[in-house]
Amino acid sequence: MAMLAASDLTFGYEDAHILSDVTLSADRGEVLAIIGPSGTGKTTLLRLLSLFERPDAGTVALDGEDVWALPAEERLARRKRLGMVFQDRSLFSTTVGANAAYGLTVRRPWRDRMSSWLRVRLGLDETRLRELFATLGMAERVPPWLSRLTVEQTVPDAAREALATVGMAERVDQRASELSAGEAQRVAFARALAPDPDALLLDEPTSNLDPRNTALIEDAVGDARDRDIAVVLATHDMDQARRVADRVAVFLDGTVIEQGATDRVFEAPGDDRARQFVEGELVY
Amino acid sequence: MAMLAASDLTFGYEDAHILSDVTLSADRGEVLAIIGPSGTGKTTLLRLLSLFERPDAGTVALDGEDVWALPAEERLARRKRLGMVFQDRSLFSTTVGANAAYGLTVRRPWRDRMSSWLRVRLGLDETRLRELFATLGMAERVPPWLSRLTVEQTVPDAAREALATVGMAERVDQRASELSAGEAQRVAFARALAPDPDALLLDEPTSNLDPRNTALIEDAVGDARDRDIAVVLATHDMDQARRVADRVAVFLDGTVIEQGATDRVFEAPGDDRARQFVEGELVY
Amino acid sequence: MDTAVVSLPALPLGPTLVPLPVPLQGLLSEFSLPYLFSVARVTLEVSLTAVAIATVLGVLTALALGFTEFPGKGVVETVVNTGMGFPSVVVGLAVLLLLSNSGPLGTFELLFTRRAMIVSQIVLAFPVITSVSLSAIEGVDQSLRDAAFAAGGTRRDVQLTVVREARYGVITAVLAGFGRAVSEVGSVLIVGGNIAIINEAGQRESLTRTLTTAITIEARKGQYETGIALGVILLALALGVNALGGYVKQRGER
Amino acid sequence: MDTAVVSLPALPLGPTLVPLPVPLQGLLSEFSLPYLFSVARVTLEVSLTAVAIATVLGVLTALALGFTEFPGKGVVETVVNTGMGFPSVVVGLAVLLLLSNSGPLGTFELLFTRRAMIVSQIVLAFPVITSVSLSAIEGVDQSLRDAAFAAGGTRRDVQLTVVREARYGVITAVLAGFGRAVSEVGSVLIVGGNIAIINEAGQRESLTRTLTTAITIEARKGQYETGIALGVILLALALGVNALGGYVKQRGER
Amino acid sequence: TESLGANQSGDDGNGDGDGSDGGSSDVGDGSLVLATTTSTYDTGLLDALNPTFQESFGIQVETISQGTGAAIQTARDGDADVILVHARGAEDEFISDGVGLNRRDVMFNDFVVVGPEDDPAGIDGMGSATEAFDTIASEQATFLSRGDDSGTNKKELNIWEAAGTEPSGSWYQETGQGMGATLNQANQSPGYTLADRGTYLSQQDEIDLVIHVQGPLKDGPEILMNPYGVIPVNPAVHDNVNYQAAMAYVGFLTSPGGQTAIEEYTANGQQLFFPNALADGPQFGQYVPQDFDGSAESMRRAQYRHWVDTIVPNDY
Ligand SMILES: Nc1ncnc2c1ncn2[C@@H]1O[C@H](COP(=O)(O)OP(=O)(O)OP(=O)(O)O)[C@@H](O)[C@H]1O
Ligand SMILES: Nc1ncnc2c1ncn2[C@@H]1O[C@H](COP(=O)(O)OP(=O)(O)OP(=O)(O)O)[C@@H](O)[C@H]1O
Ligand SMILES: [Mg+2]
Ligand SMILES: [Mg+2]
Repeated sequence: MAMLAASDLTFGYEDAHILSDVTLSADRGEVLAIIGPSGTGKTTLLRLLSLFERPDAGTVALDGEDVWALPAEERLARRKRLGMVFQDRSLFSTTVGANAAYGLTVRRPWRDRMSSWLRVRLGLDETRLRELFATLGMAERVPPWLSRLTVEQTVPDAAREALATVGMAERVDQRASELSAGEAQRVAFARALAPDPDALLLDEPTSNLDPRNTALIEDAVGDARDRDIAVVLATHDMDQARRVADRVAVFLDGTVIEQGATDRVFEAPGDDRARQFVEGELVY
Repeated sequence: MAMLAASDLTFGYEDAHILSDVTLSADRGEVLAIIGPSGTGKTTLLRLLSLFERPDAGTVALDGEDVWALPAEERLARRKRLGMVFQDRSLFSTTVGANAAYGLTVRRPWRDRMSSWLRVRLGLDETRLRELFATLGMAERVPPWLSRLTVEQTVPDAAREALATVGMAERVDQRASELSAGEAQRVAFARALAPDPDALLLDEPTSNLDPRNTALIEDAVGDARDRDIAVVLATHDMDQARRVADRVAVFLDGTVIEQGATDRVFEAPGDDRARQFVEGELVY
Repeated sequence: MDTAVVSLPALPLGPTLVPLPVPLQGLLSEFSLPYLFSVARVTLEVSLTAVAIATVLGVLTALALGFTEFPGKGVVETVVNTGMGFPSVVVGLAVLLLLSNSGPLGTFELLFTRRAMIVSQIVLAFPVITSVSLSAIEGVDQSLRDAAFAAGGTRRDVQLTVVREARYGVITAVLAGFGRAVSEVGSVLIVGGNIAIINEAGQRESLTRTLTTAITIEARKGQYETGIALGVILLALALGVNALGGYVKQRGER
Repeated sequence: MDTAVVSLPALPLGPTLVPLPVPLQGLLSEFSLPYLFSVARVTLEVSLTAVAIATVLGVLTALALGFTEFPGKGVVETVVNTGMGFPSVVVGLAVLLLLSNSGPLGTFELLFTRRAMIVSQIVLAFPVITSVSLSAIEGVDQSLRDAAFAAGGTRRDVQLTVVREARYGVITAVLAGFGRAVSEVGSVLIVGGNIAIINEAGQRESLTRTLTTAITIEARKGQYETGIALGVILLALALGVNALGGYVKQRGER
Repeated sequence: TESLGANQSGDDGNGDGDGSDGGSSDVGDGSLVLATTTSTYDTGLLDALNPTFQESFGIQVETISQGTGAAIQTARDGDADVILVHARGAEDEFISDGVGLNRRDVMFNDFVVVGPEDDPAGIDGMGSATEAFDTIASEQATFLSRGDDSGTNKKELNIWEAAGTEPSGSWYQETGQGMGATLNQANQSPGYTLADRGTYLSQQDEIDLVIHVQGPLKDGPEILMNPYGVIPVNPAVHDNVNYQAAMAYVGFLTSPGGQTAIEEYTANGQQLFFPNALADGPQFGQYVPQDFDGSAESMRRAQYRHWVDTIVPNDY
């Protein structure tokens, strides 16, 4: 059963109809590329797949479960298994490390988070607190949860690893607002990757990257596929789609005009407009 | 003499040194492409060329004049001859039309702008005002500037034309915040193009565009060159550089490691790291 | 059945709900309609004028602060923020000492006039409008300032654009300043003198009496209900002004 | 040379500059230091407690409003904005009617206590904190909310992140609320009663007297300079609180 | 010996004569700024009096009701033309400083000791205010003091002094507010307080306090008397004041018409103020300091003796 599946999705904003009858799916260990001209609805589709918007009609299913039929908390639990990278990188105004760690942080229980926040803010850790209790003559009354304090780091290992994957390991302490566009894009990718999601939704993740950094990201996508993650990749770069995608869906005017194995779509597209598009001729 | 010229530019932020000894120039009717890995200082260079930042050392010259040696008003006058498109599109939260017209608006004298603002806000135009004066029995006291009122449109023709160039003519009245990434990028391009500048500074203007829309922009760049505009184009797309640039400068770690005619740089780069970069092998 | 009828008046809500019309009756017997109008007119005239002037000054100051970096900036911001806690009585006293006949500006004979009230309300509204506008202006993305600058905008154009982008916050600032001005009583009491006269027609008419100072008279007399009724009228006026602000805000969204 | 010496005292600035030390002397003779401290302590205790509570309520309300769209939202926002113009005297009267012996909450004997003052200051600070926070929260880019949501954040996480991003504005909101609370006099006078006692040590001590209400006494007495001197002390306290706010703001920048 | 009269203030800048500056020569011009205490304004008395004055003189009266201290300060600063207050000590100082002149008695009423109906200290019906205060202090019953240096507050402190008690403890609470607010507060607390009869009567409907010790109007002790005076501001000190209008106002208040209007003014069905500007016998002096004690002699002789006592050096 497909990890991520959309069937007969229809969606529009107040005064604009965007998507009609979109049916597609991505399985675990599969990369699905979404290609199509600018403004055709790729981003909108990814927003629907990552449960930002509720479809006007049709279903979004994770592992076969219609998510919008689930109660809210269930849906939240499902949503935590997804990772999404936006086209406009949108980093939080904090450090690179905290950005990369964000997804991990919000997945932790509140008590943990608060204790860790306090620890970082007040500069407290186990040793210090034990000393404090000892000074107060209450060494034996140290609460049991104290030992958990030191386990944590300001930036967890998983976040550091994700940053290393995109070549930004050295920049953990830099402010995110000081990054170049390409650097920010890589951090945003690391942020989605760090919690090790079951599915990755990538909206043109290499749009601001040079060939070498593009290759880094593409390698990471390949690794993700090998770790049995389902990847949906919206891209305007035909070559990239060819390189990394197992299957391709071609969008035009908010609907899928062609869908299939990558080679087939590029070599022998069934739809004429799809052929025009992949050959770069389509005029609209 | 070169329209835009940087010589021995050195620049850094408080705690980070970014550019060292950058010397390059773009002539009227010439497209200079800046290529280089992510975070190497391309955007920073464009900010210096468009007079956002003052160099720590070295000069930025327009038509041979060192701009930072000029008094502030003179510099402003020079700056109005430049058009810049940012990597992060940054549209104003208003309509597409008003965004495209922005550069034209700020180039108009204040009296004009205010009368036009009033006219649009209050729904006044010449006919209406003439009627009003007539009703008040002061038909002959109509001020002479009244006839100028009707000449203006909410969105001037130049802005509409620029929008048409990038295929966004139909969207003048849409709110900019509702655009897709690629659409916004095209509007930002139109905004820079509309005032018909002497030089265009483009920071990865097609990063979010599919091949067909990329071609639209590249054609517009070609047209600009034919109209004797100097174009500086930062791009991570080697093919794009090959397609549109007359000359190419390769950046690495904030300095120019290779510079010359496009063919020469791509076919026979003098610098080894430049060769590695254009062939997509450079590891950093 | 009988018990039910009997128990109804014992509802705890009864006594709190019933008195409402009484103060309004009292209000209308004590405050003739023309008098009430004159008090409301003075209130609006003083507060709106003060806020208009404070808005111009405050937004310009906020822009000046938001567009420059200098070593003591944090200190200046703290001082402006502190100004939001300027007690109105003190402002009143300071303005009084300035405008009094024995003060440096005594020759202008401004004490106990609406102009004096406007001056002190400007002093009160200015820091609020400046602080809140400044935080709105600082909230506008640097990239938008850059875009305005890149499009050939002068410093003034960039500032105008930033204010446009921050309009929601700037309007909130103006409304907060208006709230501060229209609700305060300490300074207008002192520098305005809370004067009402009996005019030619034998009608009482406000010269420098605002709704808030009229309320304090009632409070002083123990006429709490009348005071609250006047307060409701004041809030109705304020609601009108705020609705206008909300409308502007909404139109601005376009 | 002689003429120059003679003309100096005639400088118009002379009389305004000279009196400054005099009221301070008067202040210290009239206000014993322990008394002054007790008044300052009551001022800070009441205002800081009220602002702390109003901040929690206000920011939560702002988040609730900033994160939902519903038909009457504009109306609710207008009402909250109007609340910034709530005259403190009216708030005082309303709280008085509630807490008075004959009022619905009379049994709690809260009238003329610091708790009552805190209640009325909460009412005053709440709309200011809500409005200004709301405008800061609305100013946070939608894309950042989306990013927090996309990273698996619950509604609460997203709200927390938005408050973090809007911290500059939220702190301004809190400082504006503090300014409103610490500077107001109308309501604390009515519900607190401005009570000072002579304690066993024969020292005057504040029970419900704040700096602002102490200032009004001076104003009533015509002791304008002493009033202004007390105002300066109040501003010094407010400056301290604001400097703390500025520090938090700055640390938050990291 | 103390120096008398307005001429002792060394105002050398005002040599050009008093009150004769162009604008104020016509009584019918402009307006009159009256600074007064809250008790005259909040009782509604002035609203009843002033229209008649306006009608006959064509002068608009702008009334500023403040505390007595602030009213006198306003006049001292030259921001008011005339004051109507009740604090003899401060009034005398105002006059001896040369800022006010031509004081006239206008009316009087008295102070009363009010408190909760159940009278926890048990002072009801006492004929002596000092005794009542003493009892309150020893019972530690809540007492609310104005604590604002107003006429009422000064009177209260006099009584404590006369009673030989220095009040302290949490039962003795200073409100620092006006009479109306203090009465309300005493009503809520509940507690005792000293009030002027006028304010008490006008507020009687809103509060549950009752009079426990009457003032001299109802056979109470003399210490509780409360006289009001009107004083114009000296135009030689503040040349901007409208002296003509101020004097016209003094004349109006002390005229038979004005006095009758005061007499006829009632609140809650009771007379609040008793006019005393007109005497049955001849009245030659206009200003008599409060410590003047000549009630038994004829006014003219008494005054002459007072002058001799105070002006002529002892060793003459
Ligand atoms: N305000 C700042 N303070 C410190 N460092 C900064 C600041 N702004 C940018 N930088 C750093 O300067 C370097 C160059 O940035 P720049 O944006 O010029 O790169 P770029 O070549 O445009 O990269 P990209 O291709 O990713 O857009 C980056 O490493 C970035 O982190
Ligand atoms: N809030 C909105 N209200 C109305 N229309 C919207 C809104 N958001 C997006 N649209 C429109 O929906 C269409 C699809 O947008 P979307 O962002 O999905 O395109 P896209 O395929 O991702 O394009 P690109 O390649 O340029 O990113 C666009 O034409 C856009 O103008
Ligand atoms: Mg998109
Ligand atoms: Mg860049």
